[in-house]
Formats: sequence, structure tokens, C-alpha cells
Amino acid sequence: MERLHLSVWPPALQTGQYQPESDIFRLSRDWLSVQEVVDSVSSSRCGAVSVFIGTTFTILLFLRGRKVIGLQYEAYEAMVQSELSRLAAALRARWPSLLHVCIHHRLGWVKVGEASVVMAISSPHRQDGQEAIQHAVTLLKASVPIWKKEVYDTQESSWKENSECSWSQRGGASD
Amino acid sequence: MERLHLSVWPPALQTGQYQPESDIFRLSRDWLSVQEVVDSVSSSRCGAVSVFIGTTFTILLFLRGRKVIGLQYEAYEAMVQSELSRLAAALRARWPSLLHVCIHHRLGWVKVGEASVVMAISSPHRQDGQEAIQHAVTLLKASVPIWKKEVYDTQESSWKENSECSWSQRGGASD
Amino acid sequence: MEKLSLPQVTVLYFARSAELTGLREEELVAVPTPISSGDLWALLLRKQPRLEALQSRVVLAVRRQYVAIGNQQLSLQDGDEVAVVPPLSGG
Amino acid sequence: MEKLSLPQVTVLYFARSAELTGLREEELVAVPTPISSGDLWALLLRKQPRLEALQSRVVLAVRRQYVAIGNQQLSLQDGDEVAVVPPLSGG
Repeated sequence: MERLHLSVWPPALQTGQYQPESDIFRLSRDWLSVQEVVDSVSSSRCGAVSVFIGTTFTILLFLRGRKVIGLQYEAYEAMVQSELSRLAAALRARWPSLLHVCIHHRLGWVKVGEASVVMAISSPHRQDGQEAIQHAVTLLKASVPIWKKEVYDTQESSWKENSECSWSQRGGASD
Repeated sequence: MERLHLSVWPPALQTGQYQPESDIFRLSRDWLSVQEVVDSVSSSRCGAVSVFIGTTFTILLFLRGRKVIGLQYEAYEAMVQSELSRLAAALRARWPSLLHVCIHHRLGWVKVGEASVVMAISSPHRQDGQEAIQHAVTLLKASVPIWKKEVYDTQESSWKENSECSWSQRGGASD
Repeated sequence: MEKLSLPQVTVLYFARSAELTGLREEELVAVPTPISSGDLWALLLRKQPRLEALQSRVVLAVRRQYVAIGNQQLSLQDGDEVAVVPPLSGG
Repeated sequence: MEKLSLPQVTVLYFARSAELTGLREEELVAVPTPISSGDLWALLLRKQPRLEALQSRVVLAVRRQYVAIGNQQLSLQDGDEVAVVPPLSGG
């Protein structure tokens, strides 16, 4: 497992009895632990933890007559770090009450049914966290330089395109 | 741990290669496992799992000069079952694409920092699941007959009231 | 049509109502029926005057269905479950 | 002011662009600067004609900042990182 990205937000540490808000990003070649992501954002200040887990969605691909056996992820790792920091800053600008943000994303081979991304946001009140996590998923899909290829039992594969990405053909997959 | 409530939705089983959507409710006197709740809603059909975790929120109570040492939960257990089934039906009426709904809620003594409720909803597309989970938390707080008492280091305690509950004094706590 | 015998119902107390009455449940005998939810609450208050502290922020649950305290007419049957439901605080 | 030596930049290829070129990265020497992002893309296409398959759904990242292919003027320096960025599919 690569612990690639660990940054503290805001950059200047606050003094006092509470820890500063922190954003933890990780690109991982191993199975993602939901519990670990949740634990990363938990604190005695938080009343709510909102979590999103993205997993392989296979039913439509069955219908096309071939079976997805897994996904191959790759990333522009150095830029993932800067885009995720930008993402967290955008969330904090819009929902200043957010406490912690944690995003773990898979790289490499991901079997069908395994989570490819787990993100959690803690906040004193649930409304902020729940709105923020929806926005976080949209921003991640729109702007974080990560790519996935579906690999089929026919030995074919296909690069996917997020409809949230402004330079994709909306929802189209390139074969 | 009491496995109180296990119901299948819709009541009539569907035939075919996929499992029917199911709603799993549990009232538990033990620590809640986020992973277990997430696993309960995962399936090869699901592209997104949205999760909400509610934990003890203590900072405001520190500020009132006394410290919360824990929470004591109780429930009208038989009615929890019927209200959660009603809740799940309301979610499915509004978001027909939802796959699985799982809600685990603590009863009895809950230490500060431990989750009191974990819920997860799986859906083919994330938007439905994320909207549904927000609504699910609101409905749970508004209508499921569960009560919590904050217990302080001063040996005092106070029954809480959800602002979502129509017969509460909005946000007021009864001492 | 009036019934000859008036029903006996089980009253359940939760949270603050259990603390006020010191009881988890009790039997209420010879309850007139039909009865409005307001009159049923008045009956409970006569039996457990300390429930007064919950006044205006409490509802009942009759046969596991919420009923606001007011004019709604309830037909009670022997063995029915009536719960006193203080403001909820689950989650 | 014109520089005497034109910069050399590192071009990174990801996902489909890596498959099309068969490369993860390569050096691009003597890149005119300033240069529009459209002209930089034309330069890359001349070097790797198969990138044409990405035309109209690709952007560049210059020093880890996205740049749409168009008129935006880029000042490149020796050692700069330029990435070819096919449509994203993270999440």
C-alpha cells in the first residue's frame, strides 16, 4: 500500500484542545477498508459521518453479452494529490463546518464487487456532511486524474469516461 | 446482539439471477460494524453505496460546563420494526431504483465517540442513493420510536429531543 | 352499538414517561370506547398525574400507530397496546 | 525577450493515450515558447499521430494544471511536465 498523500488543512496548525481539520488522501493497490476511512474522520467533535463507496457496476455490461471480470485503474499520481487538495479546499469554502475529509482510491487491478473508492466526511451536523459528500463525488469524477479500464471475459477492454468530466463524450465508452 | 428485525422487500420474491431487494434492520447492544452494514447492502448490481454514521456529539455540552460520559438508548422495539418498514417503503416509493437498505441502531449504553446508528443504501447510480440516505436519516429521527438520554459526569442526565420530531420543542432538551 | 364490557388495554411508558410514572407498563381497565385521543390522555393523566410534565409534547401510539392527542376517535379492543410517546431522539 | 535555447519538456501519457503511443513518457525537445495549447497539441500529434483518435476529447495538463486545447498561451520552461489527459474515469 502506498501512503502517497497526507496533507493537513488548513496549513497553519491551530492551537487549542482540538486537532486541526485534516484531509487524508490515499491511493492504494489493496482492498479498501471502510472502517479505516471512517476512523480517519472520526473525532469527539463530530456528530455525523457521511460516507460514499463506489463499487463495480456490472449489470448493464452483462446485458451487452460480455462479462466484466475486473477493472484496471491508473492515475497521474502527483496531480491526484494537488487536485484532491483543491477538491477539499472547494468543499471547505462551501461548507466551512466540515471537520475531516478522507478519500481512499484504488489503483491497479480491482475485482468486480470490490470498492474502488471510499470517502468519508465528518461534520458537527449531518446536513453539511451529506451535501458535501455528494459534491465531493462529483468533483472527484470531474477533476481528479484517475482512469479505469473495464476488462471483459472476452479479453477485450474499454476505457471508461465519467459523464462529470467536461471533456468526455457524455457517458460514452471508448473501445 | 439481538437480531430483531429482518424483513424482505418487496414481500414477493422475484425469480431470476438476482436477489430481491432486502431491508435489514437491527437493534444492537454492541458496537456497530460499519463494514457489516456496508456488506449487507452490497451486490453485483450496485454501483454506489451511501452510508451515514451518527455518533455522539459532545463539544457543545463541554461548553455548558459538564461532560457527557455516554448515552442511554431505549426503544419501543416492536414499533421500531413497523416504522422502519414504513420508512423503507417511503424511500422505495420516492427512489424506485434503490437496491438494499440496512439500518443498525444501538440500544442501551453507548460510550462517547461510538456510533449510535449506521445506515447504508445501495443503488445502481449514486444520486438516488445519496438523496435517499439524507431522507432516511430525517425520517428515522422524525418517526422511529427510539429515545436517548445524555448522561453527564455530574450524575445528571437529560432526555434529548430531535428537531425532526413533530411533537418535540424544536431542538430543546428536557432536563 | 355499545359493548357490554369495556376493554382493558396495556399502557406502555418509554423514556421520560417511564421515569415520571416509575413504570414500564400497566393495565388500564374499563376504558370507554370509542374514545377521543384527548380523552384517553386525560384518563392517563388522572391515573398518572406526573405525566402532566409532558403536556403538549407527547403523542400516543395505539396498536403501534401514532395518534396525536386531540379529537381523533379511537375504537379500543381488549388487549390493545397504547404507548405514551415522548419526543423521539433516535439517530 | 526570446530565449536562446528552446526548452525540453517531459510528456506524460496516461490511459488510452499511453496505449496509443505505446509510451508512458517521452522527452520533447526544442519546444517553441510561448506556445498556444492548440499548437502544443499539434506538435504532439506530429510526433504521435495515433493520438488523433483522442481529438476533441482530450486536454493537457501543464505543470499539473489542466489546460484546454485552444488559444491559451503557455510559457514553457526546461523540465516542465506536460501530460496528455484523456477523459477521466476515477471513482
